[in-house]
Amino acid sequence: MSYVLDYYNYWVVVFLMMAGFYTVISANNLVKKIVGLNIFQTSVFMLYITMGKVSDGTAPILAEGVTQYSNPLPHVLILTAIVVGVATTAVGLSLIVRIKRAYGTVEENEFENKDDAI
Amino acid sequence: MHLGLWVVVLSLFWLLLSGYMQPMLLSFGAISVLLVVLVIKRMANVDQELKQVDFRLSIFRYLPWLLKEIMSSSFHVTKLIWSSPKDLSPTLAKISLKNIPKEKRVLYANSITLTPGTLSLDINKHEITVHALEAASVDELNEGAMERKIAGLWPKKGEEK
Amino acid sequence: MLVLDIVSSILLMTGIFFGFSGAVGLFRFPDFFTRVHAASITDSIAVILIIAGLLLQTSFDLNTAKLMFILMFLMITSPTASHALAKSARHGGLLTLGESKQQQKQQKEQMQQQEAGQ
Amino acid sequence: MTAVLAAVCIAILVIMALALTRAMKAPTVYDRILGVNMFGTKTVLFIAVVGYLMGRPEFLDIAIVYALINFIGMVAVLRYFEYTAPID
Amino acid sequence: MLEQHLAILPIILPLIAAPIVLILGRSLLSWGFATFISAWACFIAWQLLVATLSDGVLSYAVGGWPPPWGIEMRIDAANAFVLLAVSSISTLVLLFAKDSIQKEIDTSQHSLFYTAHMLCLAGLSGILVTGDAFNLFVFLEISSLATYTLVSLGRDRRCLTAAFRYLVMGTIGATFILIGVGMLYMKTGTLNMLDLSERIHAFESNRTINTGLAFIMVGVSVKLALFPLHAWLPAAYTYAPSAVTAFLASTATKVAVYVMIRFIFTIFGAEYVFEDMSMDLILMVLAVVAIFNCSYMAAVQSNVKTVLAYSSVAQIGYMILGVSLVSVTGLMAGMIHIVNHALMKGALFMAVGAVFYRVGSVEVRAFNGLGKQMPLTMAAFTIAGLSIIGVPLTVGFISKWYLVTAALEQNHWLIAALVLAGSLLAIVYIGRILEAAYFQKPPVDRKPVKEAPLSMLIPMWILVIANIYFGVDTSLTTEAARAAAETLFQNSADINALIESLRGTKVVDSLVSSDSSVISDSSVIDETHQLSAEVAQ
Amino acid sequence: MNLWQGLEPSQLITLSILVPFIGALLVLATGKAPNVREGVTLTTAVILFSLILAIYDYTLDGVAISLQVIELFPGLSIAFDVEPLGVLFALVASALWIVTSVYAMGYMRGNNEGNQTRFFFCFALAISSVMAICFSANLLTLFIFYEVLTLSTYPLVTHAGNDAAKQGGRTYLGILLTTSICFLLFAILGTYSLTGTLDFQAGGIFDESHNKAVLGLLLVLFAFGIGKAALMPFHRWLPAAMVAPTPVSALLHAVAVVKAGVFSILKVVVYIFGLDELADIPATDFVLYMAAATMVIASIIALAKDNLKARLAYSTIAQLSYIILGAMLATTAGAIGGAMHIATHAFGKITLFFVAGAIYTTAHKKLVSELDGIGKRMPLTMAAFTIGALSMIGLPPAAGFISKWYLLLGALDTAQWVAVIALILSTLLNAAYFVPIIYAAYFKPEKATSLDHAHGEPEPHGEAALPILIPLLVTAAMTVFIFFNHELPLALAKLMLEVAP
Ligand code: NA
Ligand code: NA
Repeated sequence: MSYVLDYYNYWVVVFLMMAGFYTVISANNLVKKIVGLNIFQTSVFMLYITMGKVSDGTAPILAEGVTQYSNPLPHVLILTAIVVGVATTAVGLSLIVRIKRAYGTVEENEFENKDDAI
Repeated sequence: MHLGLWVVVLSLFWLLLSGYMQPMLLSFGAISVLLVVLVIKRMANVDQELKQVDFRLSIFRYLPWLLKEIMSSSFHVTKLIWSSPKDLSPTLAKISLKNIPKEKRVLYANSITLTPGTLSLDINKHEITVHALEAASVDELNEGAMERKIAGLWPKKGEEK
Repeated sequence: MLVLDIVSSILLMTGIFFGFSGAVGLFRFPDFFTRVHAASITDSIAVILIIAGLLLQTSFDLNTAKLMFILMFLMITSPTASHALAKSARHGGLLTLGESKQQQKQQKEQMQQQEAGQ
Repeated sequence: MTAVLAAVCIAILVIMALALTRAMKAPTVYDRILGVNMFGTKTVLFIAVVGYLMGRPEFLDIAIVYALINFIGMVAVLRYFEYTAPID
Repeated sequence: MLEQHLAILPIILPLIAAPIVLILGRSLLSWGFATFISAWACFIAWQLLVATLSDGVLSYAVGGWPPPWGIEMRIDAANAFVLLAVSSISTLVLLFAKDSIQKEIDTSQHSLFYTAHMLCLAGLSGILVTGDAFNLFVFLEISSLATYTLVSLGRDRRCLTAAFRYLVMGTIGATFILIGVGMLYMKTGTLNMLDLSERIHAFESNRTINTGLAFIMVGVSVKLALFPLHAWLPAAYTYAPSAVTAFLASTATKVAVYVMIRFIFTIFGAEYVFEDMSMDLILMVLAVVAIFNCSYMAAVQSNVKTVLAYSSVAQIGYMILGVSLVSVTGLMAGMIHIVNHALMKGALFMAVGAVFYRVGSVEVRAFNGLGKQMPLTMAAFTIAGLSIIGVPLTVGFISKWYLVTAALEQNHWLIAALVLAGSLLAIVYIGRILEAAYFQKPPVDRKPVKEAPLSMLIPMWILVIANIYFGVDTSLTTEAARAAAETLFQNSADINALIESLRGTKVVDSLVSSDSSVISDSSVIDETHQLSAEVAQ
Repeated sequence: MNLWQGLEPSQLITLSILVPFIGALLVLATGKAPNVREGVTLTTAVILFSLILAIYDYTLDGVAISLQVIELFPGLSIAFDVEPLGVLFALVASALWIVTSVYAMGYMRGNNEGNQTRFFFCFALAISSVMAICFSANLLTLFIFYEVLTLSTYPLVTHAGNDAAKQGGRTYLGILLTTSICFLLFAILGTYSLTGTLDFQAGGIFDESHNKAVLGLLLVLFAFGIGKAALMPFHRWLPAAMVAPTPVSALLHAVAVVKAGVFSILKVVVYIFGLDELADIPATDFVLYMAAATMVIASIIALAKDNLKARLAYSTIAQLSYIILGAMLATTAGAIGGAMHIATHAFGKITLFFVAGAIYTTAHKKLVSELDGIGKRMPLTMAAFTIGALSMIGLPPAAGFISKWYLLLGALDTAQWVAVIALILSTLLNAAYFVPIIYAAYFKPEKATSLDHAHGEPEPHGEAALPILIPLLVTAAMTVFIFFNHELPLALAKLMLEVAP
């Protein structure tokens, strides 16, 4: 039981990761797939943030009177990763817009019927 | 809203978030504000709705009254939640807008929504469709206390001088 | 200081009470439109009270301004969001409680008429 | 004071949990969005209170950013659902 | 001044060029500029290769921040070699694209194509050059995002769904890599590849690092389309414009293979990955299955681009097989095949692009009678096809020779036999197309087609001649590949030796000269590097 | 006799490969003018023959000639080296190219074949790669040009371009590439990984230290991997290639392709394994039995074939196994017999194919059963056929007798009774399927064929046109000539076992 509690942050990450992954795989609607993808990515962001935690360290925002900070590097990295994620989402959504125009639907099973997909 | 006002508001916003007064950071702020204003300028041409929002400092005269309204109606709705919500008889009503100048309608509709118990559903040139938890709330609105408060906030356009 | 803390605590607690009431209202109210009213309690009075409670915790500085900004921002945006949501629901064809009761009544009458006709 | 703030935090978390429950399970899609919106605004409050609880009022910046994102996200979702959402 | 920053120019040049290309807008202008930049990057890659072959490793600290705090660009024989291949192919593809995209991409989107191409090139170069694990992820995503865009530029609407699937798979793969890198960082407190490798070995067997390895391997496998994670590739390659396919098929997946090699040999160390984790067996089995399954799939397709796409997955199997043999020769075979396959597939897809340009279709049926009508294009296709099969005097033979030699060196007789047997399937899928071209009459309802324009034939034939030239004069490719393989293995060996010594003594000299931004060092542990690890823990 | 005194000997090798290659390019260039094109072919063939004669002179004088072109892999080059067996094969191939060229001109024009430029181009290309095979100094070089030969003859096999040709081409390419990639290349790489070299050396490169079982496996891989030697069960490509025009069959059966196969086997046996080492490998007997079985089975199949070219094709399969059998005897006599048989079979078989082509061109007959009485209309042609058949059976005064004699000697030497019986049985079978043809041609009355029924009476024809007739007479004469002057090839064959390549 203590094992479960000690690593609670990982369980959260794993839960989100699986939820996102499941959504990506199972969703029929492309927008939902993108949502799943975002959840999936976000779980990783959380993984990074939680591992930057230093015990007794506070948020790495410079302030007077604070001496113990958490590791700021993961935060910096994840800022970059978030930008990458947003860019991916943007490209994904714009693709969905074009798919909607070309096929008239964003439901995967519907446009699969329209093409002899390979 | 005038672009100059936007510059002031955005600069204040930047300072609010940053809090630093170093020249480099301030110049970054200036650049950002400039960029945003440029975007707004473009948008204002596209989006006419922006012109319908009028903002004056005299709004602060109205806020205490609104706060009081919110307080009282919150108590009322809370009572409803804890007492017997199943017996509610919500009503739909149309509130006339003829006394409210165009640029204050947003404020009016928002105020209606902000006060618990009433909710503006739809708005057009002549009236607001309001959803109310109780018929009494609609009557209250029709009595026009809020209407008068808002209408009297600042002079209508053209009457300014 | 102590007085300020006590007042602040009372404000916070009262805010929480309203917020909690609103959340309960989400479950107890009979239809979507009435539930929007319940939610708007948490968006208005609860927010005002909690922010006010926090304001008492600050000396007059940048944080005060930030809190004021948050309050102002929420005051403007949450009714806008509620309105937009209700409007969407309306356009989506969702009926209010009164309307749906009326509809049910009509259906019942139609059924009775049909039975009578037979 | 810390105890009060901590209690407030927990209470807000409870409210958030209720909102989240609503977001996951509700009779109509609009109820869910309502839950999500409520969750968002309460998160803003939560971040603000946590900042005071932990003695880091700098968190207010995060609260502001969150409020902005929440509102924009809300509007985007509503634009998407305005004419398309089915009533289930 | 440029001399000093040589290491980062291959990234910076296309990155700066991308928005300029977009602004230039008009098709011909943006084409000229993009081609010029690509050729310049190619020239720089050549200089870098020469420099690394003579001076060893080049290290460049971005922004003057010494590693491990700053991002390090690290160039050795291995990445200089692949960098040269990528930038050369990019230049040739751009030359080819000028006419090719006229028929395959809307005119309004031409400058968008060149912009995305530049971004993709910048990303790929970044992946190759960087010495920072997280930075690698960022560059991977820059190139991937550009790739999704490029794939979606096609005129067939199926390119949209292909691009979308590619995006979903690619993002999952990249996120897996991110997770893996995060786990390594969690345990070691560094992201610098060199530092990582040193610290990973301080842990004998650690669950976090094992998991990190697994995530990274899966993530990279998606990106390089290793069987069975290749599902995104055939559709993406089929419906993307031909110039895009030619570029992607000959560079993008190869760079991903390179990433896998980097992670295995430079970061984790061959001993750890293969002996402790038995990754070699998994890779070997997957590679062999890829070769047979995907060659078979290639043989039953009706669209020539799909045929070649499946063939690519099979060929990736050969590369991974080389890696999985855990020897200098095997790794060398893998590295050689990275470059050689780029030459073959580049030429093949260009030929297919030329056929589309003239005939308007790339079904196998569309090739009927082209042997007479487009003799030069089909001759190019034939020679490159023979190269895929592995016929002597082409580069394909050289790759296969080293691969089988490597397998026999390790006494994997069965693997050697399977590699050779796999070539037979290549005969089938290439043969079908050649039969159509040379033995079938052109369809009666088709107007007689002309030979492809020179702007397409020239880059195509440069690649074809390279196929033959490097199949006969193998000194350049094999020397570079051997140097690369030895460097990588040396890294692995150094790591082990250092770890042994570290466990005994703790004193290591610091050799970082922080005043200059260019540090040329061998693999030396800086005690200063460990500072960030302490900060992290 | 040496017309090329001024040249460095090593340049002769370069020239002997480049001359047919340049010839091929010139053929392509002059394709629009058929007469010039054929002139180019003939001139090239004659020049090549003179080059090979010069090399032959040097070889008999004991001058070592070698040439290294480029290092393909560390320590492994594309390199050439003249040794007697290669000279023998080169002599045969270059001499026959001249006659075949003349014959091909007559045949291709006589039958109004299309794509003649491509035909002569590929033909010259094939000869070029054969020269490279002849002089290859190591297995790598041999393999490379072995594959080039396969690919350059593929368009010849599928010359007609119809479905039958396509099907035949598939079988041809399929079997030859499959065996060469799966078995031969594998054996080469295995050899390389065991010994670290692929150079042909006198006495072989294997020694006592190598595992006999592994060597046995390699031997089997080589024997089946060299698919051009048509050891059963990988023989199907040869009958399948019968769809090609007759000059191509001549190229395949006599001049180049199958000879390249058995030549490679001899090279591997003599210079990679070494006869001594070979005798110690148990698997040698297995290959020998396979060869013996191929000899007998192919002869029986030939007996059943009514199509003349098919019968000749199966005859070739049987005759090739003579050479393999000779090599597997692992004795001096056996190896000499095998080497000699390359030359003797070449002249005999090319005569037979030329005859088949001559009959097809003039009388449009393909089947053995249609040949009754044809000896009266085409007496010279059928005389040449008789000589070719005698050579196949192994009777004097035809060249085949000499090589068979040595093979039999070798078999008796090693007391390989299976080989002895197979040789005798095969000889009897050869006689059984050739003699009836000769008998019918001369002594049976001509009967009306289905083709002739349209006219109501036999189609009147005489001998074939001169460009067809002269080559077949020349090759028939050569078959007899070699019988009487067998010292010439014999010297080379004996030298093969003495001189290091
Ligand atoms: Na995201
Ligand atoms: Na309200």
